[in-house]
Amino acid sequence: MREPVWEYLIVNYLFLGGLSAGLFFVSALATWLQEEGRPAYPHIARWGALLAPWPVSLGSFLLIFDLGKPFRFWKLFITFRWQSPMSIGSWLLVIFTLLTMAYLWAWLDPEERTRLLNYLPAKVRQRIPAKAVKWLEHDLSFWRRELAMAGFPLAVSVGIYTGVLLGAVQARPFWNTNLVAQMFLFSALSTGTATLILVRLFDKKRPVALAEMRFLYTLDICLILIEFFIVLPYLIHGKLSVLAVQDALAQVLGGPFTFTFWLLFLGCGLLVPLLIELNEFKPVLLGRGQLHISARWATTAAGLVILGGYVLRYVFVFAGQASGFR
Amino acid sequence: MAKKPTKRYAMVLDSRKCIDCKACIVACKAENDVPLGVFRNRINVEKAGDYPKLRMSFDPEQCHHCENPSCVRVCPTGASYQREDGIVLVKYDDCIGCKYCIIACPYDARYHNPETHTVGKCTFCSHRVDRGELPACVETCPSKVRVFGDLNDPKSELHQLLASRRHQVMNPQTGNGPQLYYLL
Amino acid sequence: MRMRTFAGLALLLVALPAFAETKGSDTKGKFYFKKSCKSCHVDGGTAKAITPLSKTQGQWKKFFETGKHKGEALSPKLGTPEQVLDIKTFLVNHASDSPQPETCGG
Amino acid sequence: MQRRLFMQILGAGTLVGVNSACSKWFGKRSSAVPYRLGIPTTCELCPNKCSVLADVKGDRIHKLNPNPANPKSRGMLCARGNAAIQQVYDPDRLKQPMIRVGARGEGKWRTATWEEAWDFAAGKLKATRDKYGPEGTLWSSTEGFQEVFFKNLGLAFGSPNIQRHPSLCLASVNLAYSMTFGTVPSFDLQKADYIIMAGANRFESIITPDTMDLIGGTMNRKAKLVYLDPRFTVTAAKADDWFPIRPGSDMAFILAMIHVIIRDGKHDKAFLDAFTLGFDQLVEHVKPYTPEWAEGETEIPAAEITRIAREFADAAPRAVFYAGRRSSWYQNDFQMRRAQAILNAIVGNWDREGGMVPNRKIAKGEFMFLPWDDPKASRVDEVEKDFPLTSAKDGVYLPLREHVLKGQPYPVKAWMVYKQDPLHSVPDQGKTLKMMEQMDFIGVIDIAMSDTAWYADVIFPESHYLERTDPIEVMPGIWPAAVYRQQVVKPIHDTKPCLEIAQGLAKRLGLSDYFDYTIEQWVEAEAKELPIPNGFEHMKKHGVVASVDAKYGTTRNEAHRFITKSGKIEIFSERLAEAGHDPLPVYTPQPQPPSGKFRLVLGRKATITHAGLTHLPWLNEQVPTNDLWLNPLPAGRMGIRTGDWLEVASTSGKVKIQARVTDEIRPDCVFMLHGFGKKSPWLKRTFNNGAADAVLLETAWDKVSGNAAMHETFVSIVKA
Repeated sequence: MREPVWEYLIVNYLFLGGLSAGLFFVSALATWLQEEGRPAYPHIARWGALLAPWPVSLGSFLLIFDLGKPFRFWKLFITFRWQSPMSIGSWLLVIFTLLTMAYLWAWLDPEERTRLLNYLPAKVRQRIPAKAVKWLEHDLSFWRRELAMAGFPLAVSVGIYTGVLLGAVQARPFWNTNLVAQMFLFSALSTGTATLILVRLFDKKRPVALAEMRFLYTLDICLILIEFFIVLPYLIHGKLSVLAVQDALAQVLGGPFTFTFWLLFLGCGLLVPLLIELNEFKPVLLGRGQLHISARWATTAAGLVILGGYVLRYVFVFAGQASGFR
Repeated sequence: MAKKPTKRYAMVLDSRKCIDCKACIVACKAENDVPLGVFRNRINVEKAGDYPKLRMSFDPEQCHHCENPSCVRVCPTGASYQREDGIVLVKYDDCIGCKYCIIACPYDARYHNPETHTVGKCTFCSHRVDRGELPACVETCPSKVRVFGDLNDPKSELHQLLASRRHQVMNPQTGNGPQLYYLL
Repeated sequence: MRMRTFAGLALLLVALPAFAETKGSDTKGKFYFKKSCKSCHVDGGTAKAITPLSKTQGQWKKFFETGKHKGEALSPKLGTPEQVLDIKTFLVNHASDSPQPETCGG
Repeated sequence: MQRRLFMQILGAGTLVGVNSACSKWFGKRSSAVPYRLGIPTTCELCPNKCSVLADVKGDRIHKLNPNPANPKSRGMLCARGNAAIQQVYDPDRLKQPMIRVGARGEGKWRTATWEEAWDFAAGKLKATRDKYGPEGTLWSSTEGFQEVFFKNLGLAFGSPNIQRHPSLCLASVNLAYSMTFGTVPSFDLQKADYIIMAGANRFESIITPDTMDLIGGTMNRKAKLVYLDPRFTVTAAKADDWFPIRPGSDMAFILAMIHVIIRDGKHDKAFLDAFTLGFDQLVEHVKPYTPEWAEGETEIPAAEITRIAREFADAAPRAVFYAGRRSSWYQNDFQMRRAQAILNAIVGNWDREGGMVPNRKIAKGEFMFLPWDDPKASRVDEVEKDFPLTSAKDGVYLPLREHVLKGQPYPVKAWMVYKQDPLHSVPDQGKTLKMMEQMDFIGVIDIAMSDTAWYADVIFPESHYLERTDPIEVMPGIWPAAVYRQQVVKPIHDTKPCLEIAQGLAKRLGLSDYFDYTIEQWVEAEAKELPIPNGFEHMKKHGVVASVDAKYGTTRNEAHRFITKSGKIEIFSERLAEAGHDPLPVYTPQPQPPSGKFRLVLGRKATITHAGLTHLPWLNEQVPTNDLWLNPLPAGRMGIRTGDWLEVASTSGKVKIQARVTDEIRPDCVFMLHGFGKKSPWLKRTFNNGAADAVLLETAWDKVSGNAAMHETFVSIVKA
């Protein structure tokens, strides 16, 4: 083979699926963490909930579009094959997407729900029984927390799954390690966090609060550090592994993907945002004051994290397919 | 009551006899209507040395019809399956074209059919085998590199070759249990 | 045109190597040989099988010089005098010591 | 007795069995599509004539499989044979007669009915005959089962100028072995223990059964293979020893081998005494040809030559210096072949297991048709005068072209071409084009729009071999066979077999009396005398009658007369001396390329032999274009890298081609594959793709046989 058969559609899908998982995870975390019985970071939680369903839906659409026979995608759902990560994954995606939708619904205010109803053409709207319309006004805020709790494992699963999809392929030594799944998970969470940083910074109606930024920064710094702790062992481990894996690593250690991997992923995607965020965080760390919020730096860092997440998937999808046993 | 022993189809290849003439490749294309640009079998060429001390060797390869086929394992719809006699096939009607199996094959034996948009692969010419003929590549081979047969039949030429000649499989570390045996 | 044909003919006579028998027609000779001689001279026939290779050029020439086939005159026996000449040409041209390099196909 | 000799092939029972098995299989899927397995016929994609069983699904040929009944094809079908289906279903094949309307080569055609095409061509041929005589027409063809009809039409028309292909092929081999042994033997590679091959790249240019026997022999029996070639071919890769010999010096290597064998007294004295003539002259003749001398010529170390000569003689009689099928390369090719033949003779491998074996034949009948008057004029190539030893019936292609271009000794103004593409098969395309330009009429019979067809005035589309029935062909050999080509499917376009095309012309030329028969009558007459009962039925059912046991030693008795002047194997040839040639092979060094120039060498690949095969999709995707092989040494000097565009020029022409820098060729040679750089847009995969070797090749021929010498061209290379 050696010519890649999974290309940008799959890269995008892996990225978008991860992004949704990240958005949901952070949002759910923000919901779960409480202060005086209320979500500690409601704006983060709400934005996360509003955004989470869309990337994964788009990603799933791309995934179907990438099929040789897109109109046969339903065949995925008449079978369940526990040995096939893709079979597991497609069920997982459906459940996760439905859950994010429900979660989003729960985060909408009743007026917003009614407003949404008004977008429907009059003809359709008139057919909806009044009882159902009335139901829109129910307070669902209680369900937010329940759904967040239920969604944690699903979000983590989706994050991991995108990595497992690749990692479970023993034919591609570049992928065939559990570190890939973990890297994809933490990268997913990190891109979710970064997206929320961006969103909060651009939310002019409810300007971002210091506590929120601190929460997001803390989270992101942790995630990036974890990613480092995964990537470095991945490389060291690979170099110490069997020949096929060593050969596969040549893709990023002196091969076609070296530049992309080191400069764009490790450098721009992890190290630079980490340094920026640490720098912003420095006063807190040194106990000399408050977190410094520079919109420009924060935007840069978040943007780079998202870019890094994308590049990670790009490198893995293409380098992995180019690796093999010969 | 003794159970009728099942067949286990496999292939023995004597690569030293391969002259890279491509007869197997073209015969396969004709027999199986394989579109242009994709192949069910191939001949790997290895070159070494500097003028005038040169070496060149050829290894024909196709689906190894593995004992534990990773392609079958990853298939999300069950389109990829293995027959009782070991032949790994694709049910074209069930294939959604996700290409996961292509990636999952350590021997790069599968391809995406640009005409049907499903995945194609060597079938050991199961339709010929089922009517008692040899796979097209085996039959057509000018230098008779390939011997096809039933591993479980002690009388088969294949069985006897494996019993009497040193041989190896390609990349056994894949864990797939490949069933193309290369004579040494 | 006549001149050209004549020139061609003259050239043919000059050009042909000494050991080829040129007077009759090789093509016709083969035909009449098969028709007249092969009817008897074949495996399982009434006479011994004969091919042009059965004799050398000299032997064939000598045979035709005698003009006799088992005591009978060659001409009415094997055909008209022209046909006998054709047969002779064919046999001499393909005798066992004739230069007849093998060819490829055809 | 006779019966035992001939194989009862497969037996009808097997075929019936297979048929019922398959109907069961296909019955399950779709009973609407009748599936017949195995209509026996004979492949036509190269000269090997392998036996084929055609699978037909409905009315479409699905697959061609090897027919194991023919021992010569050794139960195989190569890539080309498998790809034959694509000739039949080629959307760009010739589908109906066409008459040119634009200028020659402009590509403007009108489709015509057969009557129109025949009338047109016959009119032109008659006009030429009226003006220049029948000798003003040239009839050229490549061998094929129906070539006989084309040839006969030319002869019956009265033209002496029947130009066959051997002088582009192996006329020099045939002549050299004929002049030595009185026949061209086969080489028993199935049993040989020591084989020396010079350039006959047997693993890439497949010859049955030699290729199969050689690979089986070298790999299973560990027979030794010594291979000489300026190029590292697949054969070189499989050989025990490969020497990139200096081009043109093969004869020096052979003479030195003879020298060593005689010096060491390893020749077969008893055989030489009993069967050969002129050994004493040879002893004197080879004295100066020492291995040390040969080292200087061949660049092969003297010690290696000595070793090989000794191993060769020790392995004899199971040792052969293989001649095989190969075109000629240098102007001394005949003499080099003679040296080979003599080398083989002195070790006594004649008619022995593992040696050289005179061919046996299968007897077949002959259809008797009315003979015509012999052509009155002599040949335009003056072969009788200039090449008295060579086969006058085949002619000499390159000298012929020179004569036609000069109009000497008489003008030739009409050209009929059958199954041949002279623009690619004859060196120096520019000259061939000039020859075409001066023709008043060109008619082509072919299955595809070859470059030559592209320049023709009228095109007769021939039915493909799978669409027609051909005469029975006898293939002589150690395992002789007679093969039959029968129609597998009806012609899918408005095409006709050569016989019918010839008959249509004959009718209009007033020659119908000579073609008053059908192909069935012809085949029946041939089948009648096959050594098998119900020959015709047998052929229809099995396609082959063959002898499966080899027979050795039939000519090794004192009474045997070799078909030579002396009746002996002629080491010394009086006939050669009489014709003014060296009676024993004398070595003259061949010119080497001046600095800055390279020798263009040719060769084949298993998927490409004839120029017409390169555009078949399945073969083309294996080798999509050609490039120029160049050794890294000169390439480095000239700053050329793989993929660079080069302008390659000889005195004949100039081409643009991409470079392939590779160790697999001598630094003083360059190589390119045949069959690319086509001018005919109908061959869309090779049209303007790559370069044509025929453009570069210069006009040179072997002095004795007149065979085109293909390796005499030096080219210069610059980056384009």
